[in-house]
Amino acid sequence: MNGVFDLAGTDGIGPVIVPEHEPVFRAAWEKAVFPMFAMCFRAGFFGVDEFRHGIELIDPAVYLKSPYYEHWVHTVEHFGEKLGKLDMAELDRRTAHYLAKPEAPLPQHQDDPELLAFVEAVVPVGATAKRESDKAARFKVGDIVRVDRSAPKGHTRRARYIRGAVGEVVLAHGTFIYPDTAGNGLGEHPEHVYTVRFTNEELWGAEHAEPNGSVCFDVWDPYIELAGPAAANAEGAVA
Amino acid sequence: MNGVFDLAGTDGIGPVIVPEHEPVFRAAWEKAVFPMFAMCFRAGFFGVDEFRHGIELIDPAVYLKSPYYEHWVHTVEHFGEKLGKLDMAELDRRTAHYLAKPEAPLPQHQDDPELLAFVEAVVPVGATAKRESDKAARFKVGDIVRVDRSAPKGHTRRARYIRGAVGEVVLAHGTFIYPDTAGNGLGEHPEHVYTVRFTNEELWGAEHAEPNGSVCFDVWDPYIELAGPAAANAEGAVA
Amino acid sequence: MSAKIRTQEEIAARVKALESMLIEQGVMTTQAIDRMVEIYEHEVGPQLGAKVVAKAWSDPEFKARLVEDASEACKELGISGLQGEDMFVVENTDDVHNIIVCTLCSCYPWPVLGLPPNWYKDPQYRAAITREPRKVLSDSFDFTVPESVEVRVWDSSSEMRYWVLPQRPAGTDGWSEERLAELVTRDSMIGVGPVAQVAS
Amino acid sequence: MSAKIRTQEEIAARVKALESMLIEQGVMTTQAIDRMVEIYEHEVGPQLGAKVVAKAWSDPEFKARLVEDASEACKELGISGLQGEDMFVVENTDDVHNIIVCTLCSCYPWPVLGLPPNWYKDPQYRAAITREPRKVLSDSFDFTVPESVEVRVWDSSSEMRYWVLPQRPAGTDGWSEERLAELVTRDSMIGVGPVAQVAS
Repeated sequence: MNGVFDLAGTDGIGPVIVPEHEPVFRAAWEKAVFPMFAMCFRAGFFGVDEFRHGIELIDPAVYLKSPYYEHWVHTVEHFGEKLGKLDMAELDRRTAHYLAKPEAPLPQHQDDPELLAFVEAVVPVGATAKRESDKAARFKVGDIVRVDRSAPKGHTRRARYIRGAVGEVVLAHGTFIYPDTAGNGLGEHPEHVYTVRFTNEELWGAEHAEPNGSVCFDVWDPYIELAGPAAANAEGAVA
Repeated sequence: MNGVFDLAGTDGIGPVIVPEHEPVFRAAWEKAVFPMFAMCFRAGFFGVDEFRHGIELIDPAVYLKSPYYEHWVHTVEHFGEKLGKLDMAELDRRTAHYLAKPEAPLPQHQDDPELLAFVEAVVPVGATAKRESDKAARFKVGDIVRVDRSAPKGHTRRARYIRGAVGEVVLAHGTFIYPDTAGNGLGEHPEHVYTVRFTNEELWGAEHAEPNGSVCFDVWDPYIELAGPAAANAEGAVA
Repeated sequence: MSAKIRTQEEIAARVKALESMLIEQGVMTTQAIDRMVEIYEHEVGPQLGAKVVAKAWSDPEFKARLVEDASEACKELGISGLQGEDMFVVENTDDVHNIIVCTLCSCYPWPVLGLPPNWYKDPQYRAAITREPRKVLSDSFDFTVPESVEVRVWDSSSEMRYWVLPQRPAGTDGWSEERLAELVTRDSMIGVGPVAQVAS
Repeated sequence: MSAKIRTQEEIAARVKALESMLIEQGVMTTQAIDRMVEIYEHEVGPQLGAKVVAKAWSDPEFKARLVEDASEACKELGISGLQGEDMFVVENTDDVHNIIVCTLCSCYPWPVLGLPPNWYKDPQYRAAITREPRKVLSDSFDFTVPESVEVRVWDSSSEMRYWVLPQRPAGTDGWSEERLAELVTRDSMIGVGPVAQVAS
């Protein structure tokens, strides 16, 4: 989908502000939200691509103005509601309760050794998105490719600023879960992933580009087509 | 510039809400803002292209969430401050005053017959952006053209959704003020304007396009280059 | 990015403050403000476009002039002005249904339609009408264009001001221009709705 | 579009409500939450990436393995895990300076850098670093890359997790890995800052 979360090249939103020091978590609520990604993933709320798409669906003004971990709250709610795992009326009721009484306790509960073991196991191992596939790679390092400029409606990683641009394949990574299906609840359908290098001039235009620069962007096989050296030279795409 | 005001094709912002009835102006303050465009134009605050660019510079969350005529307030303030016509501290002070006392009167002042005459004259006549020019048109109706996909930083009317797209010139309108200069304070420099028709398939991709549809978009001469019938056919651009 | 989203009360105070400064500078007067508001509340509105459409339906030579140069033809009826200096009428046919929008701001042909409705200026319409016009018409305007008819959206990106000449409905033979004009809705000249139904 | 921008108090209440429901469902426990927070507050952070960089500076064979397959090489040092399952190290040279970003969300190589700083996740960095990287480095990080050096931005759009192997500074011959590691800043592994200066 096209949306404000797809931020590359957005102008007019002000400078990058870098505080001298800041803690890993800036508020107590951030500490409660951060583990929700891993633990709700374990509980079957979402895969990582769906998790991202839930964030993309946030109202764009809220997306731009809210603290980062609040985005995670939205996607947990989105899938909790969609899958019937969260009663939203009850969530609203409890929100009002804790808003009135911020120090009111959480429910009494038992420790869960299996959940703790999951944390100790998943943090150092993770869960790769790499998948075996016997699909042949359609492209190889050195190929000159153009990114499909079409505009899918659901989740995709085909950012707007690379659509229609011509670049060179510089790395080939093997086959990974395809976000354009997995992020839309349509299965993993692994595809080859490549890194494509675009010159700044190709991405932004010679008049508007910083000199001597490039962007490397990872694409899945269906995102690109061969452009051929002729096409690339004609458009001054590759240095 | 790339920004959220460039809305065509933005997904995920909800349905179009159409009230049964609504007045021309929904609040008293809207009636005070609407005449500011014409009267501040007369007073040398901005041209129409600059006026638009002032709106484009609004914080994007505010842009999306604020009532339409508030956008006009922002651009009047922007140019008032930039040109030294408005003391922003004084504006803040008066804002606090009227916020505390909404019914406090406006300053006493005399009618101005010349201003009233301006209103009576400009409303029925307007101010065309058409300009004589001896520049030759580089394109003619029937030409197949591709829109430059580069991303200017200041004001432009080259919307993101048509960048890189191929379409057919269907109308030629003569020469008009060029927004890419006029909107950035760089003078009128008239250029030929054409209407280019793009199929939905070309704009959004065959998989994502509504059938049997097209978009007509007006471009200035420097926005486009000949793509040629061969290029167009190769990409399935024109029906 | 720290800018605040204001309440109606805050906006009203801001506007009154700005107005007061512009008045002191002689840029505005309340008299001129009131006159300008009066014009667009009571004088300039879609009844003018409807008059043009009705004449085009009734007078083939006028219609030919209107399609050739809309601003010149409208002047014959005393209709002209701000945001309509260079108008262009797009004619609906059995094969093409036209819709207008301005995706980059909110351009609209004031002299024939008045000031635009809020939905026309809202982000939602501007976002969706080029991408999914049939869906927008169906979901928000309860209006369907047959699949066999091309939907053509005119994005008013230049100073050309487009508006739609709807098709004359059947069953109106011999009607006066005044009676025909009553059929012509604002929405039919934007392209998001039909002309009024003729009782049969 | 009617969604509201919440205050910190409102967010905190919402989160506690959500947490309470997830606890009742057995999805979370406060014990597991506390442990996960402890790991990323105190165990996993840029000191781990610094250790890898220092070893790569000291051991050419390790560096070759790191550049070939960063995730496998890091495992030799016991470094691995969530959001670093498939890492790839991009090496700065006299000709190329690398920077990482994730413009679509906020992907970041947790096992070597910990959780990302807020500016990395903010819209401003994600918007500007691909378009004007030199300007961002200069304006916000007080860091200049010579014009003769290509600035190459790695947008982490897939599950590959990129991070930067900075150049070993001059004047560090014979230094131990521990001493070298102290020079390696988080920002130097993101590509927005230098390694620490060596007193000469």
